[in-house]
Amino acid sequence: MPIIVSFVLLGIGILALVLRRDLVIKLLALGLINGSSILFLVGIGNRPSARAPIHVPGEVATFVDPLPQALVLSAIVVNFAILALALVFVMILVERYHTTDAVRIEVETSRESEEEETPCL
Amino acid sequence: MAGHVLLALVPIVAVVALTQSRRLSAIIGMGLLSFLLAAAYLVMHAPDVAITEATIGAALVTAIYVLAIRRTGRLTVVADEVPGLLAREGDRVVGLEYEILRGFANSQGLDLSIRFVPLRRVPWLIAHGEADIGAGGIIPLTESIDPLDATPGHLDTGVYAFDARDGRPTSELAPDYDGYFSELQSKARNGLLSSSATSLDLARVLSLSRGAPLEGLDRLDGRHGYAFLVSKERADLKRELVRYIESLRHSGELDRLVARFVQ
Amino acid sequence: MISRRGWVIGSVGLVVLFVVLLSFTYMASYPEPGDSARYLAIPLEDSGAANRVAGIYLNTRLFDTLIEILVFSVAVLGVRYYLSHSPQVSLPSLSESAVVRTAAGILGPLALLLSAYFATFGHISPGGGFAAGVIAASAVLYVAIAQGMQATERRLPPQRVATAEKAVLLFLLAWVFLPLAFGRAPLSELLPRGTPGQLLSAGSILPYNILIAVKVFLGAWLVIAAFAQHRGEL
Amino acid sequence: MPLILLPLLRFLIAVLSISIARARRPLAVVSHAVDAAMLAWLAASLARGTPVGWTLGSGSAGIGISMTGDRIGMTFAALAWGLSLAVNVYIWRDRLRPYFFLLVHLLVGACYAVSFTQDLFNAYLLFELLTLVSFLLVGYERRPRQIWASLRYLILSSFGMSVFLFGVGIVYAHCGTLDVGVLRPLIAASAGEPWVLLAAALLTTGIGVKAGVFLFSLWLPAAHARAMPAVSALLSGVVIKMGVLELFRLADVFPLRLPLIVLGSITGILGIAYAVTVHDIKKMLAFHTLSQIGYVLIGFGADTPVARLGALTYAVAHGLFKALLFLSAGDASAHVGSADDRTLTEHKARIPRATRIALAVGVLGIVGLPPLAGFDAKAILEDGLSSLGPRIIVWLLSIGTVLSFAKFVPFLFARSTVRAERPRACAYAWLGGLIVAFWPVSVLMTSVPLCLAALGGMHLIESLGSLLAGAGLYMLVRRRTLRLPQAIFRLEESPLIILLGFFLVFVLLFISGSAG
Repeated sequence: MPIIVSFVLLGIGILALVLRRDLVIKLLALGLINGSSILFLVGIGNRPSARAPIHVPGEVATFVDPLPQALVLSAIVVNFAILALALVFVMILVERYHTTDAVRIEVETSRESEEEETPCL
Repeated sequence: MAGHVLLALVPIVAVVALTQSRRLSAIIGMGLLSFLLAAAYLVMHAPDVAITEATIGAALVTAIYVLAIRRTGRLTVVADEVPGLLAREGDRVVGLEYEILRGFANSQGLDLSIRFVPLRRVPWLIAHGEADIGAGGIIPLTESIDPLDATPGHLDTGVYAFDARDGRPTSELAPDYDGYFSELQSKARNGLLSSSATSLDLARVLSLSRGAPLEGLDRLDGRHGYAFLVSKERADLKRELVRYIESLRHSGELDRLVARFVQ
Repeated sequence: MISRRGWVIGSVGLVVLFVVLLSFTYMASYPEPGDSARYLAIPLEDSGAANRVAGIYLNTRLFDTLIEILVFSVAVLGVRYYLSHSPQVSLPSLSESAVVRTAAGILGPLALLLSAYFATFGHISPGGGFAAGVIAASAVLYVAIAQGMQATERRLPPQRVATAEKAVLLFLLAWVFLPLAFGRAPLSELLPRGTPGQLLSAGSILPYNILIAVKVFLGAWLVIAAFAQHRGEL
Repeated sequence: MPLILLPLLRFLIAVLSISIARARRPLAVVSHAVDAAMLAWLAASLARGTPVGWTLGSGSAGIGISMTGDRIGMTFAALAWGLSLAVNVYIWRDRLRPYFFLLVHLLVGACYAVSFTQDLFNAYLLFELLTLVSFLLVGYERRPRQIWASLRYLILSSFGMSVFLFGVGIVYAHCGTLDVGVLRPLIAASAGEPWVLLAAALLTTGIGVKAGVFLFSLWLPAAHARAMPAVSALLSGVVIKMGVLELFRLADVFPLRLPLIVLGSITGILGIAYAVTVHDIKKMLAFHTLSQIGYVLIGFGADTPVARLGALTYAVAHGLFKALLFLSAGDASAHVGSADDRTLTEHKARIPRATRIALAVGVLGIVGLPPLAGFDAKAILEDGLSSLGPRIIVWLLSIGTVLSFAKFVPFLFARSTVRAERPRACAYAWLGGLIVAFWPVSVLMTSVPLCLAALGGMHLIESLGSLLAGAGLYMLVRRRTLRLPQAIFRLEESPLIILLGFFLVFVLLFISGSAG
């Protein structure tokens, strides 16, 4: 179940990334794509009848696989880092072009010639 | 079971969130999705991941998005500093025009941001779309100064001019002040005010004359009023702003504000 | 040129095909759950952390965590570098209403408490340094909502916070290199493992958690403060 | 131990150079010296036949992160060191913030770690670090076009790395380990199973986005062309190579033979086609990064030991001359004020002499004039190709390279009125020297008989033949203008093209799986 959901989320994310023109929405879609890979990793470690991988003294139990969980912790932080930086760049672009429409920014950037290009702010 | 329900909800929330046309709704939707995922991780025996996802994915990321695009937009005001109208006091901004603009921004659901710039830069910034409204002791001589539009005055004032120079009539130069208010202040202290400004309005004269008496100033004839500047292309913004000021005047709030800040 | 409609249909078709292919191929050879739990075969005493995730995160795969912290630091630096050039917005105050302010005033200390718990008990219960740091940063955000951004920034000046952040990062790296002085490879464990489940156990995981919490707290606060100061006109 | 010390020391120096800004130049000197010593020690133990290994965490295989100083890793780490030295010399007198040095050191440290790491997830994290650092480096000057190119790069890379992570997850779900060395027998045992196909296709797609493979890395031309020259040199020279290296590692585990050859051919041919049609020389160099990656992939896909060694050698050779070309082209366009080849020809006197010599050496290296780097590496690679198809493609690529670089000839000969700055000239001398004297270097990387065979008469004739053919073709087509579709480079289309590439890889894997 989590596996299939993660694939579906990946699909939704890609579609939004492709079809929505607003850069902020594109970033949200990217966040969803990254989140889907995290759900997938947690999903493969999951076992229905197992317990969270934290030992309680005196108890014996089967645990779910802790490794994907540990990997995912790093992945979440990396995704946050990417998102924060991407958002900063979007803000800079907005200050310059007064739009978040990716298509319009594309047109504007290709219109500007290298010579008259000035550093942003 | 609870896990399955949570997981089934996630794609639905994702589709709803990503098809929103308002960015804020989309962001809040994705924040909600992160919380759902965190809950699902908890059910899937991954408490560490759930905590991290809830704190970073849901809280921190959403906070940063919202900070980056707080509310739906921003009302950018460029202004010269004038005590009583719009001036910094410590880390706050106070004054009559500030109160008007803040109320206006609130009524429009916009977020107010004020940039202090020299007065002569104000018209240029508005005309080039760098800011929405110009404020800070602006006294338009006519109602429209192409490509800008002025609102009807919200407070009557007087204009004082130094003796004419260069043979030009002083009234033409009336709105041309130079630099920040602090610059004027230091010039006034050194008695050099007339070299940088050709004319001054009542609010500036009052606050400058506290330091040293101002000499050589003549009051100009005619009615003058403080107003806001907007771009001609923003007719809707002007209409809303005028309507807001009118409503303030009708309710008597404007008089109260004037009494509080100017007299 | 392809019409907008054809474009939408084409991309939806492609993506649906992708998802279906992914699901079917994955299901065609469904892995036996439990095949993979090799890590559980390692005795608990290897890292000494009752929380196995923390044991992997900060012992077996410490190098990963180090890189992750570097990624985070680079992001903090990048955010500050790029935003330092965009115009500052003078914010009168973040607070909206008295209710919000009071709630924020109460939530702030609570969040700090929770953060301290997560950092110190990360090796025996869920939590860990990263979440702790982020929670602490959000606690400061609550304080900022209650008392205004300027007041908070005066108490935690970004310049000094940035210096402290670098210092903590250096300290963390120094800790990583410390085993070298004892003739062991960097990143290896020096402290005794102790009894799993007790507060003072699991070797370096506890100090790492606290260091990471401080580091992440400072970094996350810098990011939040930078975004609050220079909000884009989106 | 030096394996882990190499990246860790770089990370430490990165943080130190931003904490103590004044010490950043001495720190750079020290770090290069120490790295050189450690690399030499590692190379010596590799030459003795016992590659150094290092494992974090407990001993049993497949648990914890392990690193190996094998031939592939050593080659790429040495390349990273050489280019890092060149770039640090190049920017010696530039007024850059400590922040820039931090990024460069982090980039090099991450490259070392990617070179040695055997762990798939560790590679994922290192690639994300590389992505972030190069993203910030591309946008360093904050020009709007840089920012936009850089943002597209970040979004597509991040998307690609998520796809990679899916692949990592599938591998882990079935094998319970992420160590490439441990995975190899496990995957060989279950060859042809659906999950192997899926994992291989996902991992290849994800890495393809970082490795400069045409269908996947469509962000590359803009990002590499618009960055500062020093940054472009590093990105084209080593960062792309890290993706290639990871593809090599994957090809060791998964049956990627056919996909690599096909992707290599597509990358090479389309890269050349776009390179021929642009006038902006920096953009042209960026497209050539793609075309040259084509050679490397074909070589590695050919799956003979000699071709693999050739691919490795070519990757190093390409790193050297592409870095030299980016550095000198950036300098030239800074002096002239434009990167358009026609403007450069018009104002060619403004290009310093050292820069023009560097450009000439780089061009001769890339077009494969004997006995420079390009010729030598290409000859070793061709010796390893067993079938005719790849040989023909390699030959076509050589002609195409000559054809596109013929644009450079008009501004290479002039009487300069300006002198190059000394640090720049030193960097050129270091890279150019390596390119000219590449033969001994390639002996170190491969073996004496192979390198002697590369100097054979057939190769000489072939290389001169392709030079003549390319030059002749240039005479024929230079008046024509040709516009290729530019829409594929947009942010909207790129993810879909990546998906198409995924399908292609999947189908190719399926074909080669059922055929074998």
